Amino acid sequence: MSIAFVVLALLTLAGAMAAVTLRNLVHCALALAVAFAGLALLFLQLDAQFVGFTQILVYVGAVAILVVFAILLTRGADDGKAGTVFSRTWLAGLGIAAAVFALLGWAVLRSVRGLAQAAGTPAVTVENIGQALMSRYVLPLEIVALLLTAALVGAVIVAMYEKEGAR
Amino acid sequence: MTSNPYFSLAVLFVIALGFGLTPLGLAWLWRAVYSPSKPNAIKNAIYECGLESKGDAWVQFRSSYYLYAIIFLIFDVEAVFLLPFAVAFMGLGIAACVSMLVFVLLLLEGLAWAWAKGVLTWA
Amino acid sequence: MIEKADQIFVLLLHWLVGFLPEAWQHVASVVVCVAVIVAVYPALFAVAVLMERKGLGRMQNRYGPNRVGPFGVLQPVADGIKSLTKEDIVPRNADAAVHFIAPLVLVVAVFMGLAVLPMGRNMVLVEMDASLLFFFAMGASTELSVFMAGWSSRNKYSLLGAMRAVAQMISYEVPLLLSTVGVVMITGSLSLVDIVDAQTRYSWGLAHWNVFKPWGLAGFVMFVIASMAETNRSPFDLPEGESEIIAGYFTEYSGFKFALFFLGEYVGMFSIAGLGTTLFLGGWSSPLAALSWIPSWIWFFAKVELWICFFIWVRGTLPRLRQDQLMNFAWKFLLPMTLVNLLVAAEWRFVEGVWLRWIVGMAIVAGAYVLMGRVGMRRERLGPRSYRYAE
Amino acid sequence: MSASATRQEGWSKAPAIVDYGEGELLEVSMGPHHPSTHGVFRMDVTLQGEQITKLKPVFGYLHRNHEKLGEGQSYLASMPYTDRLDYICSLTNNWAYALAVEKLVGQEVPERAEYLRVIVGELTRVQNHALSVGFLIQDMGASGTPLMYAFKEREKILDLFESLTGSRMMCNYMRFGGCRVDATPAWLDEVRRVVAGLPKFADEFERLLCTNEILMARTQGVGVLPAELAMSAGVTGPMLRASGVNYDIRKVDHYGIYDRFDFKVPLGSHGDVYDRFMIRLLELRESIKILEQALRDIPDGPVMDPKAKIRNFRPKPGEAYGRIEAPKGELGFYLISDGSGNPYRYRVRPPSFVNLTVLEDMCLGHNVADVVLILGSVDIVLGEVDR
Amino acid sequence: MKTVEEIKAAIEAAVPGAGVEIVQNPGPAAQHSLLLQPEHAVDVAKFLRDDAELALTFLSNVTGVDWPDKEITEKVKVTKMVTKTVDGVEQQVEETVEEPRKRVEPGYLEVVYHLYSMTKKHGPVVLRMRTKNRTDAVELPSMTPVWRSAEFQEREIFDLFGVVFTGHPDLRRILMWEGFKDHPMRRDYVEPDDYDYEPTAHDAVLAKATAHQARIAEQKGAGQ
Amino acid sequence: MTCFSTPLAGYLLVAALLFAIGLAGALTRRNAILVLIGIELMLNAANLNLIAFWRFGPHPEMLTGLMFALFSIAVAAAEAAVGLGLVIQIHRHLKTTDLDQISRMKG
Amino acid sequence: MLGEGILKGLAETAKNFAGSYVSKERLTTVQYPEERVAPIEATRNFPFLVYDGEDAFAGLRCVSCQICEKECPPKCIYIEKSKDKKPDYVGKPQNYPVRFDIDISVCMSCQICVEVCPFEAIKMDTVFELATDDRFGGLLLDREKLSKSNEYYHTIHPTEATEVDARLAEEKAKVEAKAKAAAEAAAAKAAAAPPAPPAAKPEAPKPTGGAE
Amino acid sequence: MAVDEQLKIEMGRQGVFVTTLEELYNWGRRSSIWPMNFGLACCAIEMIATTMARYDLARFGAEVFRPSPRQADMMIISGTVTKKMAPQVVRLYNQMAEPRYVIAMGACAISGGPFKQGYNVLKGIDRYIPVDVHIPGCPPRPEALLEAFIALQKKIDAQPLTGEARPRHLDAEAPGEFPVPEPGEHDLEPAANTSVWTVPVVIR
Repeated sequence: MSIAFVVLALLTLAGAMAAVTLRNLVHCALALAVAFAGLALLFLQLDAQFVGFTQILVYVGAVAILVVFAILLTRGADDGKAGTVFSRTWLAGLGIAAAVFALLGWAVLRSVRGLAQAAGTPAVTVENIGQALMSRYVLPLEIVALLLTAALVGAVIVAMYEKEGAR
Repeated sequence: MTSNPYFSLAVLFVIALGFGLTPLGLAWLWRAVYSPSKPNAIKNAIYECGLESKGDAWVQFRSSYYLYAIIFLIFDVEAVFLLPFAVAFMGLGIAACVSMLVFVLLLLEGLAWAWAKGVLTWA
Repeated sequence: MIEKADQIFVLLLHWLVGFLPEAWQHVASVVVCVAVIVAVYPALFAVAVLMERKGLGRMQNRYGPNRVGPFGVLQPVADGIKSLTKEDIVPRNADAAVHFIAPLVLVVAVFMGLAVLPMGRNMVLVEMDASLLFFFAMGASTELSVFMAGWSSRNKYSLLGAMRAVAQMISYEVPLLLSTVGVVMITGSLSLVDIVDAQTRYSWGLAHWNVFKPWGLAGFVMFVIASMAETNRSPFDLPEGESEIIAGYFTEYSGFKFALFFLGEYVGMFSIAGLGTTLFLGGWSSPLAALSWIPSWIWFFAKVELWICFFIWVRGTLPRLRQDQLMNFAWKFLLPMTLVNLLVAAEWRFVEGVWLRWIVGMAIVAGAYVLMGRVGMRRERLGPRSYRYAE
Repeated sequence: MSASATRQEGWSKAPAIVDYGEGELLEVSMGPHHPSTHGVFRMDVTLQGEQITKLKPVFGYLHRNHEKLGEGQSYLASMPYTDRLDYICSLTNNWAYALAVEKLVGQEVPERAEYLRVIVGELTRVQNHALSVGFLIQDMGASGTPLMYAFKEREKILDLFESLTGSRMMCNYMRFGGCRVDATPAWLDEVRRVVAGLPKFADEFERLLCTNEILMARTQGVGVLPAELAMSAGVTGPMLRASGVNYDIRKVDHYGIYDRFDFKVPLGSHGDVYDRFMIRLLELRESIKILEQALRDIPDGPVMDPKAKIRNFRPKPGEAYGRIEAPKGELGFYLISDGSGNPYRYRVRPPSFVNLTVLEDMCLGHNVADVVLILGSVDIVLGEVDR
Repeated sequence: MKTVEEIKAAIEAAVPGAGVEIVQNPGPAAQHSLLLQPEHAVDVAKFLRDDAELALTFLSNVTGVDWPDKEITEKVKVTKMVTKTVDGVEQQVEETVEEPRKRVEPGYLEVVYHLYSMTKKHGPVVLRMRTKNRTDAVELPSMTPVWRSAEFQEREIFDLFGVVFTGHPDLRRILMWEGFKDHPMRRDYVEPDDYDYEPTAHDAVLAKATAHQARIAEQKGAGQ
Repeated sequence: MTCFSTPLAGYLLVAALLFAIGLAGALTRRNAILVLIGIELMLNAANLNLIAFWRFGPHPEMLTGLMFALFSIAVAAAEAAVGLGLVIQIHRHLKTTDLDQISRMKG
Repeated sequence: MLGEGILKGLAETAKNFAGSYVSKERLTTVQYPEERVAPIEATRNFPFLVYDGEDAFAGLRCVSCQICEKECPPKCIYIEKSKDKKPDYVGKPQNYPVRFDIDISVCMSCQICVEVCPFEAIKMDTVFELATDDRFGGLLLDREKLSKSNEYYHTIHPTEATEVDARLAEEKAKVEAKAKAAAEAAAAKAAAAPPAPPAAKPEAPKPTGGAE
Repeated sequence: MAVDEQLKIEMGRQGVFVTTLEELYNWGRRSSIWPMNFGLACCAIEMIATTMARYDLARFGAEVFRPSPRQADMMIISGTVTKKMAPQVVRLYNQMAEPRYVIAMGACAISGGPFKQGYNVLKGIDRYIPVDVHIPGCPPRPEALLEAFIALQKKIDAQPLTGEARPRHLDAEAPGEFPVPEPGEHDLEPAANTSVWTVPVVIR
């Protein structure tokens, strides 16, 4: 295992860990951004340059901002000032998570031995992606457009404060 | 210079971080040696036009910020799909372009809807 | 000889690295390149700050700083020393860790953005397939730093400023990105090196810069506007609009942390000006074939400085917009216009005939501009007024 | 009684409290140290997002006890203090005070002195309007350029004041029954030269800003002051005229010799910030007209009533209220004399103080950025507001 | 423009029992004023504002005046029954003699309003109101509901003179800080003592400064 | 990296761990936003898997995993927008983002 | 057209920017410590005491009548009257100020002291470079610091000083004429009457010296 | 002074290293004094006039008026400090980062000036905070402010980095902030900060 991988994996995991455990919600969001960035770097390490940068652009640049705004909108920064930040069923949750991890880890270690080594660096350019997008994946693309529009409309409707009298 | 781009970026990251940290360290050193920091209750109080700050700044904000963030997010994602298309554009046929047009128009419809709905009216 | 002058830095680097053992050469060259970038841009920052202060002064019928050192050139140095030795105040209730990290995030992000800019022929630190996307990804992370700064200060003005800044930056990022898509469409690459190469062609002695095409011109104008907003320059400097919210998100920053914000903003300005230069103004290429003997890096930095000068000029003239107008401008004018611009780029490819595609392209752009401008002004019922007199 | 309860009585046309949406209220105090409150003014603002839901002006940070000091000293000694009321236009303050005292004792002013008063008064108006417009644009975020141009022009006028009265700002020029010193012909020539250059300045200013889209977008429809509210609230000066009420004390009272000059009163029709901005520029041009006429007609003669007393000035018991159209509005002095050398009651009716009454009404529902503009368009000077 | 007498007549016709008095102004300005009874003041004000002919829509100036208690020594003509011998007969005769007499004329706080008309362009009409005394009965009706421009000016008078305006929507201190106790524009106000450095003091200032220094010296002496 | 030494298992393990962390966060935290953060982490873990499988798969030039990850990012973004919008709406009505309290109020 | 006004404004600033390199009108800065604005004659800042001749004490015009002290609005003048007398410029014995302090940290430069002074003794100075970090020592000007010669007065306010000099000379001439007349009358009287008292008379005009 | 600077730079160019740390420090902070955007009364207009084209404070590198006290170096008390305002002024001063300088501009700021007998007027801001340079005048001319600014620069130049005579902000023992007076029922409490206000008794 390369050092870079270890470092990045640790960064990602630490960010993720912080994101779900910290007390202050804004700190959580910032830690989340760190985790996203770490993931993006992992993508880069996997030669998925475009996806990696997209990850940064969308997650660090947009989703993190969205989360932060949501936190400020719900005044969540004071969350858990008194008492625990964890729910009543935290033990059960932790147990489930541990079980899932055990299962996944077992599966991983069992199954992927054969694919341990990657093929040579694939020559994936943005142009390839574009061409693929506009040929094989054109239907998913349109569906994504629909989905995004629907998400926009839905999220706006859900989040919008209906002013009295206004339409 | 046919080096690994990520290595260069990593070096840049480290040096840029160092660029930020060095003067801060120097400033810290200066304070430690010559000009002692004297934090005090009033000095470190929150500035508010010379008065004592009342209430917390961390208050709940209004949702218009969030609405803009949603639209931004959607269009950010759109741009991500637009870029590969743009790169491949010169080699694509008219059909692909039309499908991209549909993609863009779908999103524009969302924008137009939001516009009509008054989401794009700030405050 | 001309070749040598053009490639002087590359040759210098090779010469310098040549002293080292083979195994180290690669690492050393990267380090040296990075070090040069990290050194040059702050120096440029000093120059730009001085230029700004003196230029504003001249616009306002006065000299500007001219007493610290000959012609005031040492003014930025003095400011730097002062900032370095200034007390560093962390507000009592502030989130100290985030307060500390925020300026660093900004500085690192803007420097990272510089990596992909070709600053001369063969002078680019990182050449990637998706370097444009990388640039925007880095630009997106500055938003987070601004938010961190404003939020961690726990000051009402800071938070207001940060919210304004983030809202503004996200709003203008979309037009900024989309205004470049036209270039990408025609060039067919996200690599900035390729984009510059595509522009270093000359016909009748004039360069094929993108700005000389209808889609390029429209994209250029919109890019300039969006870049002003993205870097919080006047008239879009609401986040630090001092007549309203003191100093915006860095109200509570003092000493060198404040200086870092300042520097980050300016380096961000350079990087975005460099990007604009690369995309629309032919990067390091000369406008006329006859002027190609001037080293490429001089062209690049000259264009960037010119860009900065324009920013200063605008700052010296215009009052500031209001938040809602700013948002309206981004979403209701700039964003549709950038999308129209994509149409123009598509038209450029599909319409045959040199003159026809010019005319059609310009017509689309101008038509959309006039239409949207008119509609916008009328909606807001804006316009000059006439006044009556009593007696 | 709550403020809203009184509003229902009908004198206030404050915008109905609209639903500003959700979001917690943020109480911010703007000022006393704030870059654009024009001094040590403070507004306790309640924000929702960035929208104003409540605004309470807080004064008194520059309360210098002007009236109390005035009651403790002779009539003459108050004259230099009036310079410091509205410290941008000291000469009109002098004039108002001199006018009130002249009313109190029934004193006449020689003709040349009246002309000189008009000249310096209108010069004061020019520089005040230039400055107030400059500050307004400064508040709007222009990095100093319009203000610099305004100050460039102001410096020329201040040089005139200095060579006439000896001081740039605190002129202390007028006396009861005339003016302190006479103007030399050279000075009048200099004034003519400066006045001839003023239209150029106004043109430059208009080119720089008046058709600027950003300025129009920022100011049109912002801070609307309806005429009825303006009248009820005693708003005076350019602000009142921007709301469309034709009331200029120069035309109403004909104090001094204003009936001799041919000038017009520009009126706005919307009553928003843009109107106030433009009315000031137009009034500036009208002032130039008055100046030209005054400089043409100024007669020779004494500048002081020979019967006027400087020392041991003791008016007979009585009272008088004298007012003028100061650049910011109606500036009045109310004096009660008990026959001694000091006024028994010395009251200043400052225009900016009264004009501020409607600040909250104009600001409600607007943005923080607009508040700054609206305040700028009221054109206050704290020395006058707090006295 | 009507004269004061005419206005008085008009008011009395419109507001029965208003009890308006004319206060003459002996000075050359001859701005005579109308003294209103506080009970009817608001009605009178509304009349003045709404009357088509007067249309005093513009309240320009509101002033407070403090008239402290005066100790007056005056010669009073007193009619007494004096026993006199007239024509040799002792008689009770009424006779007027002048006697010096001291009396304290109670002071009052006065509020003066200067009204103009913006539409008719005339004025000023001066109104006055007086409180009963300067200590406890200092209430006067507020004119703010009639003319908005009184809002801040009445607050100022409340702050500096201590007149309490009933019916004012927001009667708080305006110039001095909250928590300040005095009314500084009253003539018997005692200034705070901060006369530390008065190198050019004379008259009243000198007296205060000397007193201050003496007090400081005393405190120092006590401290040692 | 030309010299690729990290085995696929490493990535998959990291992804699994990330998924578990996300799941744990989603299940244990009281705040609704944090639950969404957890879900977001889980989605990202899946993305990492997709990319890793693409990279280590037999036909990287087919771009399947890559495209899938790209679309997954888009979907996740949409999910985040709607989810957070819901949280805001809930907060608007119930004045809390505490899931325990919300469930208590509901039933 | 949208953007027109903005372009107009930009043109205006560009004109000023370019103009600042060619036209003095567009570069109005006076670089203070080296360059100075041409002094304006009427300028006033703080009062000073005028003395005639060389000796600051002997020629001091102030007779400590204390009118300025009383009239000074902020009461920043402090005068102590002398017990003895010294002759003034016409030779009349007058009091002089033992102490004449002006607290320029209070002075409001209103010129009322100059206006009310019947002796042309106090005038306004134009010096403004008085910044000091010595709050108590630097800002209380005493008689020595305040006394400035008539020549100095002439350099700062030439027109006014000439007028004042003329007026003073006139007055002096009047006084001297009166004295002369009185002396002549006395001489005539003396000539008529037995010549007893002439010893005292010529002393009076002496100190001002031969200005005849 | 400018000539000296140029000479020094000239010498530096010729390889003569003359700038010691102390000089560098003093040169840096005196060449880059950013005033706080803080106007009180009449003098504020003259202060603004000083920054305008005719006088151009920017030549000294001091046109960067920072609205936030955190980033400002100098506070120009330009005008009357009333008792209502004094707590705010002191608080703002406290919130500035060291090193910080105060210029008391005009009579009112120094002593209360013509208004000093007023009940609400503070008789000089130096009752609460230490003032570096006083400019008499009512209001002082813009040139006077420039002159005071140069005087302040000279004062900074003379400050040693170490030793007894070092300025307050380099002294760990010296107070870092000054108590903010409270508005009381009749007056500010306390009426003066005796640690900075040592007044000679001048009463006659």
